[in-house]
Amino acid sequence: MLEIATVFDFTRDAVIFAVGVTAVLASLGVILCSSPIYSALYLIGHMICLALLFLLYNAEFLAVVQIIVYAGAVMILFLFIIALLGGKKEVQENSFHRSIAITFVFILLGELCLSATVGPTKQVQGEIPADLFGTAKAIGLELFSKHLVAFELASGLLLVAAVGVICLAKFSFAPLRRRVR
Amino acid sequence: MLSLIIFIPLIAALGLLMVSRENTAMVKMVGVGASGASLALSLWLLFSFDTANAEMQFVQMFHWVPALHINYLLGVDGISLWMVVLTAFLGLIAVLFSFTQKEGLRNFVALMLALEAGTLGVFLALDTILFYVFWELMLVPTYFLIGVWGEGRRVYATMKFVIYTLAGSLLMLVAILSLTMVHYGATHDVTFDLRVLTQTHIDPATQMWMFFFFFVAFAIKVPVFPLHSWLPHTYVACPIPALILLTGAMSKTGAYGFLRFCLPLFPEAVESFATVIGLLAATGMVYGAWIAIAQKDLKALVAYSSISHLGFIVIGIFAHNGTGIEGSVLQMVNHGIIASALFLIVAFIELRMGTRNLDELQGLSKAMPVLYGSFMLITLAALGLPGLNGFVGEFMILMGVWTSSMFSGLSGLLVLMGGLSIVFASIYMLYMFQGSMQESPDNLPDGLTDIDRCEFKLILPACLLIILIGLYPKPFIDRITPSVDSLLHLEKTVNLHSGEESHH
Amino acid sequence: MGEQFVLLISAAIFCVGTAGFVIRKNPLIMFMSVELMLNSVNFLLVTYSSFLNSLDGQIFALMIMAVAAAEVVVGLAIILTIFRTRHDMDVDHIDVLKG
Amino acid sequence: MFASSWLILFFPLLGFIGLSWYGNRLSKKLAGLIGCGTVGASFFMTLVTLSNLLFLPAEERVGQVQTLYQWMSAGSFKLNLAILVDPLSVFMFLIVTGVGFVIHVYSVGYMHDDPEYSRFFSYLNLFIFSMLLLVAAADFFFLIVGWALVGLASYLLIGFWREKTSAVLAARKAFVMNVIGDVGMVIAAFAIFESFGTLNFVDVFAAAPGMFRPNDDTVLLITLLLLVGAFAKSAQLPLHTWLPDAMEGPTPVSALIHAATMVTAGVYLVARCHVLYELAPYTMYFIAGVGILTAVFAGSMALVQYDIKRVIAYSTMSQLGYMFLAVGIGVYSLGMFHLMTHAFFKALLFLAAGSVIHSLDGEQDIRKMGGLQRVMPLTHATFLIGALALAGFPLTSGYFSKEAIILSSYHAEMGNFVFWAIAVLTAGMTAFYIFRVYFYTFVGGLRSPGAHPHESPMIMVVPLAVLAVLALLGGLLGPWVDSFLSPVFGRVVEHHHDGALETIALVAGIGGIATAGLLYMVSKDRMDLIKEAMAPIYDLLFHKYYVDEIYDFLIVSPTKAIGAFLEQKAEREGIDFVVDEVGLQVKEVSRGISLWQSGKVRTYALNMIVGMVTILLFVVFM
Repeated sequence: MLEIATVFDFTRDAVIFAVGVTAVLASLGVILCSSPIYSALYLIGHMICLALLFLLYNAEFLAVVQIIVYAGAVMILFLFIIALLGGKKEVQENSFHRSIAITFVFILLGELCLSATVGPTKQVQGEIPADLFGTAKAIGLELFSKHLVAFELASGLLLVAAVGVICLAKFSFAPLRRRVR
Repeated sequence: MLSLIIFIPLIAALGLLMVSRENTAMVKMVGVGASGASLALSLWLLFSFDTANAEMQFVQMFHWVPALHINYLLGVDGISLWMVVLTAFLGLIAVLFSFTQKEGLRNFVALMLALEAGTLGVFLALDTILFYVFWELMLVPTYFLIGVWGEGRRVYATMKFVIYTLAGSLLMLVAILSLTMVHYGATHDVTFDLRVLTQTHIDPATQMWMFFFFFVAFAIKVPVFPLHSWLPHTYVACPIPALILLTGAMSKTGAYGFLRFCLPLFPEAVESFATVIGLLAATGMVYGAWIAIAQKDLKALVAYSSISHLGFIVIGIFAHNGTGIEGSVLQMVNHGIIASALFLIVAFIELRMGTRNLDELQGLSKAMPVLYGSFMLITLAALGLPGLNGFVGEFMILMGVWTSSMFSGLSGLLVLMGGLSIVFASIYMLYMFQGSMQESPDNLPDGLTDIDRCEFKLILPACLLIILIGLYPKPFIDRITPSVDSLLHLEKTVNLHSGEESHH
Repeated sequence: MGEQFVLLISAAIFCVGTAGFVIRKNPLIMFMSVELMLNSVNFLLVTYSSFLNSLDGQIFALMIMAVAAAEVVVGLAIILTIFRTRHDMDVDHIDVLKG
Repeated sequence: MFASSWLILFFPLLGFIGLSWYGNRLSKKLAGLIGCGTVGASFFMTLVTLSNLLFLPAEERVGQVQTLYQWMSAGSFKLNLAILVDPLSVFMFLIVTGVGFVIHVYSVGYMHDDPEYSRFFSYLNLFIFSMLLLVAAADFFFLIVGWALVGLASYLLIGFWREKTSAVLAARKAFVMNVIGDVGMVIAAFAIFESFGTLNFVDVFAAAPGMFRPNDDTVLLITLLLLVGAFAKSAQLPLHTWLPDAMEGPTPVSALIHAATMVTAGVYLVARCHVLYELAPYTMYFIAGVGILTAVFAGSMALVQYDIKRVIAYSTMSQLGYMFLAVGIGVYSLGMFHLMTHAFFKALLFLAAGSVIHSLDGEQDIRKMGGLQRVMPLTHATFLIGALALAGFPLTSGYFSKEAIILSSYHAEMGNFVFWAIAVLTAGMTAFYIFRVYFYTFVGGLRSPGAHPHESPMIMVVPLAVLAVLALLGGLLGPWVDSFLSPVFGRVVEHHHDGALETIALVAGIGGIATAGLLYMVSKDRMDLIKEAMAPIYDLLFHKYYVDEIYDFLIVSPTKAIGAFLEQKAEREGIDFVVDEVGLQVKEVSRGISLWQSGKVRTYALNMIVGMVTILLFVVFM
């Protein structure tokens, strides 16, 4: 809501700041842990942080979805796979590739930050009643009117994904061989 | 009417795909029916054509892509008239002859019909985009005809042919689009109608590169001298029925393109490039003939002789005067008839003797008197014997070159090169004819038979036309003359001023 | 907190995800990094939807979640299949598409 | 009045079409009848036309053009199919159809045993038609058409025995040589069209004097280009090599085409275009020079040959040289007169030789003949008459025509002493070689034990007799020819009388005969001595000055070699190679680029990031 962004509210800001920083730290945890199981746990933490942030930014429905879908379903799937494949630690070596990658990621970060300071974006006047904003009802109204096609397409996508997974997982494949020229 | 000429073969080609493979009787019927109907319609066109009218006749137009003003626009004038009749004529002969094909007859005939339709479309289209579509449509059946039914290094030949042609035609597409842009810049009117575009004034610098793009596309198809290297491979690999259409009709599309696009659209560029092109064409004439002398393979010999003869056509076009261009158009018809008849004869010989190598052929005339007679007639026409059709065209072309003002003083040299190639033509054609037909007949295989009635019927129309055009070319030339005249006296009227203002 | 903070957080998470994808060799962790990137974008969409008072952002985020879910499922299945055939978890060893 | 003149051309054409289409189904008798009948009818029509022409007063006998139909009109180039009836063309009609008819009749006997009898007659008829078209044409275009068609007929007839390799090669050689000439003529036609805007004889000749000053570049170019055609057809230096080889054809062919009619077309052409040539005196000198050179050159080669037909063929070349000399020095009607007498006696010689060959089953080597005067009295008599006429023995036809030319070569406006001296020398040679052949063939004992010579049938002897009469008495027509042709040439040749020169020429001729008689009859052993003494010259002459070898070395082999070279180097390893190499290089480069496709996911990702960073750099800082 417009007022929220303009009215000074120290407690809320402090909470947002804390949760945001935690999310970043958790994400760092994801990529720095050598064992996938820890990464997965950090990711769950990150998801929860994000869900909290969603709540703080008036997106109750999405927050719930985030918890249920991501932290729930997706992460459980990750954990299953890790359990299945074994959480082997990987050996990290300081390679040329690694340093280049990190350099470029930092440049990217710098650029993103720079672009964030470009200036105020133009504000658009919304048309949803304030009290309804972010609730499941509002989202539902929006989703089933304006974005119906996208919604149906998403459902189709999920269906295809389900079928694809069954196909991938059910049949066994011969070991891949290097292509012979 | 014009649409029917194109689409009867095309639809028949598609329809053939629904006929069972084994049902050869049906395949033959559809093939002959479609190409025959096309020929009948084109003959009807020939007789109802208004000789005195230089405009496009029988124009048909539908909106095709209205948003871009691309129209389905067909029309025929004195130049394309003969090309259409020639293509339809050769189409029927080629389809009839393709029945000798042993394998995959149905697909073969279907592809032949599609090739015929594409070629006819090129000759009839007046919309540049439509022209381009048909231009590419010719390529697809050719690709399969050579690639699947060819002989020798057919894959190599096909690749070379297709890549060569595509490279040229893509350049042409660029030029086609920018041509419309130029017209749009002058009039704020999007059109792909060739009749309108020819009126557009294009400033000389732009003309140069546009002309060059068009020229390369057409020069590859003809082919003009340094761009010819696909031709020997393709012709040698190509199955003879397809070759009849390829050499008889398709190679004429390039020359036709010169007439339809290069001359009227870019007069200044033509003027500045004519000398170079004339030299290239003349070089090609001598070069092809010279190499033909060294050939042992009959098919390769005729292929190289085609390079030589097509050089004549190009040089006549760029002589840019009435005699030269009319001679070229007539020579296109002549070469279509002669070259395809020669290939037919090569095929007859190969069918019987199992070889095309001159060293292994000798004294066939003893066993094949009818073939001997027709072969002799066609040989004589090919080497330009006066009184037969080849001479009329070559005489007019060289006369046009001699009197042309386009070649900046080199006319004499070009005519001399033409004369040299005629001398060479007599040498290699006689090598071919005498080497295979005459001398001792001792080593002939038993049971060698003359061409049968059906084969004779295939070759007879060509022989008759050779004599007819040689004896009385007037009716042929009369239909060409008005269109050529209007082509030569075209005026660039559209927005000359806005064209000039854009310089400021 | 204002837009600046949101953008910074989002950028940071995105870059962390990127870095993770590039430097890690375990396909599972690479996948998690992709999730991080997606989440950072989701976060941005949601916050801006709130700033701009328009639900479109949230709808978009919802779609992304759906796609991400599908993607994860398929991706994990692929990883599983690869592991079953090659018994190897190092992506650098999987270079069948090499030119 | 001359509307029916078309029939002259029409009959042989009809005969050709009929015989070539139905030939196989006709009996030999019928085929021969058609072959001769059409030419006979044509001869009859010529006589009708001639009488029509003679009824006209002399000043109206110029250029009657009969148009058949408009042949084509393209751009500024318009052309009618038309014939020109004037004294010159009618004169040629007479020779072509007259001599042609006699030779046709002779062929009925000569070719009687040939399986492809009707094909022979169809070709002969085609030849007659083409030759008539050549002389009847009213413009340069149809002149060229006829020109090339006689070349075709000559090709067909030389190669008539198509299973004989030498005949096939000779036919090809003749055709290619003639095509070279045709090309020259075609280019000349272009130049004429460019200057005059028309190809019509009448218009061109009317406009030419007002258009050019003497020896203008253009008129020199035109006349020289026309000469290329004339020299090729008339076997003048350096385009002569095909004529001796052309003797591979049946003998009537040699008589008709390579002696009496076709080879004289060059002379006819110069006479026809005399208006142009008179504007180009340089070319005239050139013609006269080439003519006299060819005369002595061919005459010297004929001295040592042993093939009876070849000797006569070289003699033809030599006599054609005389004709060119005549037209070159401006005495056209003398050239045409010699053309006529030559047609008579040379056809006679060939036919008589053919009769000999026929009776000896195809033997052509004079060393294997001899003593035939006893078994073939009629042939012997006619051959003797022909030989005397050729040698210029007084009161035969050759005497009148040749003597007049030799005299004019000194006395005419453009004549000089050199021309005269060479002409006399050649006359001596001529007499020598023809009587050498005569003595070898008819006198002495039989030298071929296996042969059974016999006199030829009447159908061959009667034509010989007719020609013999003409060869004997044709000389009396001289004044008539001159006055008949004067409307065309615009003047009458002035006659000179110079006792000394005439005597010298006469003595040269008789001396030649006497020498031959001395060498070959009286003292045969001296001959070998002379041969040895003159060995290098003898070799040179016997090998025909090595011209064939020189041509082979300079033109034929290089042409073939360059053809093979172009195919291998320019085509395969040049253009083709370059084109293929473009394709291969593209393939190579793309293979190199494909190595970037490392297959490592993380590298791809890194590449994406690098790309993204770069793009963002632009977005942020620009």
